[in-house]
Amino acid sequence: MELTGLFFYLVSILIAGGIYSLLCLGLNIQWGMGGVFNAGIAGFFATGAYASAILTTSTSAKHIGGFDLPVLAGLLGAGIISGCVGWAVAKICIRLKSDYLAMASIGIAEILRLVIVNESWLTNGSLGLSGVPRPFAGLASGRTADIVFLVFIWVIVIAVFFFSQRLYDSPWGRSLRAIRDNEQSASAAGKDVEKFRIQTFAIGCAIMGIAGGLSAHYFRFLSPSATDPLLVTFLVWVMLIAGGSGNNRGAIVGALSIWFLWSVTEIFTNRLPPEWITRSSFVRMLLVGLLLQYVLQRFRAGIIPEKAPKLRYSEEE
Amino acid sequence: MIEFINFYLVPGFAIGSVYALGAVGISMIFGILRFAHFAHGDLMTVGVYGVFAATVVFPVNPFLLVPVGMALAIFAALFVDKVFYQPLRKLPTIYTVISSFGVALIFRSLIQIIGGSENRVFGSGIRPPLILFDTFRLSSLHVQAVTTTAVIAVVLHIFLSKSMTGRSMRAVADDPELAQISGLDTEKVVRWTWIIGAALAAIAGVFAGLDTSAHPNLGWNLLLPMFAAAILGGIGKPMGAMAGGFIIGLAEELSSYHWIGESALISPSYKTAVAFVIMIALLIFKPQGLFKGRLL
Amino acid sequence: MSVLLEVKDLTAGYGGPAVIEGISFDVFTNEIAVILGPNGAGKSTVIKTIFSLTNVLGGSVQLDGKTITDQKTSKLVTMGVSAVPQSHNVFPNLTVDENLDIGTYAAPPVDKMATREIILGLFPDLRDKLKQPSGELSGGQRQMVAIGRALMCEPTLLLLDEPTAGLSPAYLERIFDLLLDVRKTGVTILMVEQNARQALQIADHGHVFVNGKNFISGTGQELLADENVRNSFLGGAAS
Amino acid sequence: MRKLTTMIATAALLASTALVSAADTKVGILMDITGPIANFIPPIQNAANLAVKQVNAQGGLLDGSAIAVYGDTTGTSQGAVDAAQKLVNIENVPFVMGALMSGTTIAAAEAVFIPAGVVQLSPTATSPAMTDLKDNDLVYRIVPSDNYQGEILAKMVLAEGIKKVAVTFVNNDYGVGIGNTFIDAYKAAGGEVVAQAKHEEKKDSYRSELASLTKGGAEALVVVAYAGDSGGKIVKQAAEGGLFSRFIGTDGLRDDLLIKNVGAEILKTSFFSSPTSPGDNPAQGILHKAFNAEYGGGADKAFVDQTYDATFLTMLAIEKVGSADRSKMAIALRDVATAPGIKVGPGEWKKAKALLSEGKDIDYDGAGGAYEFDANGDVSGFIGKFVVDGDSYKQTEIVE
Repeated sequence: MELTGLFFYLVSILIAGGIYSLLCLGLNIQWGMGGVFNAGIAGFFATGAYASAILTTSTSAKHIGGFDLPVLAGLLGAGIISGCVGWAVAKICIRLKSDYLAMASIGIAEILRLVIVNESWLTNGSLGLSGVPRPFAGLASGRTADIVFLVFIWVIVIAVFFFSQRLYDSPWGRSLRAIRDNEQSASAAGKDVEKFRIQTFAIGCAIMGIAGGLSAHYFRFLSPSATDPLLVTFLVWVMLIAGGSGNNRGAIVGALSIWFLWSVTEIFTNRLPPEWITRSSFVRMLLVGLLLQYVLQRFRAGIIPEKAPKLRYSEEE
Repeated sequence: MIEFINFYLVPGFAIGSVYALGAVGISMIFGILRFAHFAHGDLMTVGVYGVFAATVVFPVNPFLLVPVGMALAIFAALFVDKVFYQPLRKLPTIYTVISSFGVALIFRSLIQIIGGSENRVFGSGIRPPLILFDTFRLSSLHVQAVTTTAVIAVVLHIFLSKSMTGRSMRAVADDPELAQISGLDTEKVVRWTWIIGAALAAIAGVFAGLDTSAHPNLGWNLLLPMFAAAILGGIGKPMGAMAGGFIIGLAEELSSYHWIGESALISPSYKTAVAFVIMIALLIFKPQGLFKGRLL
Repeated sequence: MSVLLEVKDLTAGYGGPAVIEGISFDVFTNEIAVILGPNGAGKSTVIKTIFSLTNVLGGSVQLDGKTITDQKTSKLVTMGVSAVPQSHNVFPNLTVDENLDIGTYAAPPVDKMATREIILGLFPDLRDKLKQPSGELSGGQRQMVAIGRALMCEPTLLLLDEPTAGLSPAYLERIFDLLLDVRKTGVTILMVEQNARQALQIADHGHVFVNGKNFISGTGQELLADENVRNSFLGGAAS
Repeated sequence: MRKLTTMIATAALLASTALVSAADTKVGILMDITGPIANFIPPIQNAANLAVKQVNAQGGLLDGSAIAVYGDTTGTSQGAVDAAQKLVNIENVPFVMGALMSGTTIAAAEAVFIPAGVVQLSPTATSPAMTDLKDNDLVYRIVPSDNYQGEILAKMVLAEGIKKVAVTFVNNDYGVGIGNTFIDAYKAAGGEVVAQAKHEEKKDSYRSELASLTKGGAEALVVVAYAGDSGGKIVKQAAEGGLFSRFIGTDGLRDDLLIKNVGAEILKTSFFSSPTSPGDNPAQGILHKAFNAEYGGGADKAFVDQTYDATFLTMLAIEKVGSADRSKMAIALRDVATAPGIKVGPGEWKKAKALLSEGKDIDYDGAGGAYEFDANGDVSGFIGKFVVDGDSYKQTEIVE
């Protein structure tokens, strides 16, 4: 294990961790601040990834677009398109109670996935889009390009982080938390609960879309196998819960630490004795499953719990 | 018409019976323990592999060994409930939902570590269909699946409406707080929920495994349509979930029938989407499900 | 008269700060006792605490001389305590008959059919609705099902949380009359009520709480006559 | 917990140093072990392990043993990139064999291997997109692109005198690639595709798809899918329903599992295309014999030949370079795989090692073909025609 290798591994963990941090920040706006249960994260992630990839690749005979736009425009487009999809979904589903909303959003994510796989005029179907550009590709080549991309990602993460912080403390954020903690009294206080929840959902989805776009630029190639839909949704939830929902710093810390654990388990399972070589990947999945139970039972309040006192209401009369 | 019955309607009922049996457990767990059990599909797989392991030891008709699979699934369900779900019961449901997702990973990886990840077939060769009146071609397995499901539905209905445990289960699904105030033994109800849910999941898994082949992703791949079925039938309504399962199964198959003109109404690639569109439409317009389940 | 239930210095809450502090009162065998107070006084909390549904922070509750503060709710049912919550007090998808049946599971009565007959005698309205899901009944009928369910295990103490909430005045009278009938069968009743005047008319004792603390206790007649109580809770002078 | 973690970590690292002595060389193997194609993996993993085992039994790699280090892509691009990063940066492998699915292969190449300058050799990735990668001559594969097998299959079907077919293909890169090429080539050569349907993987019933495929009176059904998933189910359900009696498949379907599943009787008139080696190639027989002796069967599973060959080639290239120097691997791979040179085949590590140490040029001809790389790192290869023979397959013809 040489040091430069270790360094570049760390870079890759931080890149993936940065993408997950964005997803977590998006989910934190929806769940941590607004109490909206989104279980279709992967759908909005994929929408953003395809939006950005289609906008920034060069023309192709096989699918729509190839607009050859700069990466930033692609990411902006990813945010807008995912946000709009999120808004439309919220418009239809937001009245549902939490668990039903979760089910509906899983269904919508699955429908989005099927559209991506089947509508090859739009997405080139299962063959995927290749040649997705990286931002500032001219600055560095080879592995050092990853460092440029790392900086690029974290600039965005930090920008979104400050945006979320502002949002959290703004009157809008305060109203949102009031709704989260007690919908009835908030609506009695004259808040348009539904409108607030739709806005939260759309903003969260837009951020998830940007995360998706970034992943497309990182892989440079996008196909329906970019992520396992249920797995990515689940991972992001674990990250937010582990980090401390309702807290933006917690969302980032949770994303980084869970992704780190997820990734390094393989290094350990690869050290199993040779008889286990064909099973080491399953041992890893087992380990991840058990580790998760441990996190849930021991870190249930999150590594960094929400600091601002919740707007408590008396449970009585 | 004959084509419609042979290739759309009957397969729809057959896959529907798999969904139906799986959805009963999901619906009851959702109703009584109040969380979406993501490990339910993998519980099915556990049952299938139990049967499979038994066929290696006792080479008889796999149907005779289904109780082994049921027992294994029940044991697995009770074990994970005790160790993983119970400590989280007082927390918001999202914790248990995530935990169940982790349990799904645990089940699947254990199956792969112990049983390997290859496809396994229960029996070789194709099963010639039963041909009735020279026109209806029915797979005997499908007939078995649908009749077994029907029998289970009747037995389950009697159990839920007549027995003390069954009524307690429905009571807890209806209103857990009131059930507690009425002094019902909620832990016993929870236990029975797992027992019934896991046993039916194992049976469903065996039908799915016999129809095609058994592999570690078998149950996981069936999970989403089963959720749709459970929601369709109304949360906490086992009989509703049964009906929901058949509706989803039929909708998936019938949506690609050439109702209008020559080509399929909806491309078969969108089969799964059909199930979800139905589910979402129902959630919006009739959130208690078709059979007045509990609103969460 | 012997004391059936003795509440002493009871302090309890829901995990946060205490909602009731140092509450004390006695309930005598075979009486109707009523708990009164303004909104937020902790009335329901008292009932819930007796029934072990809250966190007890201090003090004790004794039933027939035995401390029950640390017993589980399901155990209390077998000890002869039954409760009817204010709302959500029936299983809406279960039929009336099934609802009544549920009442017998925790503490089976000696003769189930006989008890059922007695209860249907008390609530004749329910007799021809037995096969109907109780969610389809009117509010008053639901209240009867709820009380009936609670009586099916032949309790010695019946706890009622605002049994008349949301009912029309006509039904309110009927429920109160029914409670008097229930008492005749030998059941002690402790209830929370908003309709203070009517409640005190049928109550043997009343206990008024304010801000989670004892305010005043006395017989129904004493409280009806008390000036403080009249001004604060009975809407001025007695008519 | 912290204590426990530290202990596990230390134990694991100790174990790793115990296993890998300084002279040993790690061989990176990237596979989609968990995830959607998990059920195809065991024989493929066995094939890779067999190659490593044979190398170690016959003198080892360089001055020590070869150690297979697996990365699991979890069947997703994201997992592939993560696993590839670990192979390149933590395990420090000189060369990577894999991945299997085109999506994971391309993502790992684009995001990791090409920037890091590590050569990658995929045994199975068939996507045409790989041909056009700007890969600095780092990405290779030993299966022909989808386009090739699709075109050959079209010729084969017409040569059988079949003029009207129905086509169904699985909706992933494999199915869509071959399926579309087949349809275009078949139509261009005068055949008629009377019905076609793309289908989703992992469903339990394909009867409705099949019902729509029967329209138009096709003489045979062309199935481009895997025997272990939708392909096997489609053949079985079509046979059970009496919808088709003749099936034409690709290498994904040509699997013993299919025969086990539906029985040889049904497949009497069926034939299959699969990448193969030219002429009367004994290499395949040798490999299959060794494989079945080691694992008790399964040599005929899809992609066993290619995976074994790719792993063997990987180690030949490392041996040729004489060290773990990543920058020389590409040239070495071309050297050992392509003619001219003294022929070596599966299992002949000792011979190859001796020749290389003498500085001779070698040319590996594997069980799955001769592997002559073109400028893009693709092979043209040969496609064989297979029919069912007992509970296995028999090659009857080779089409170039």
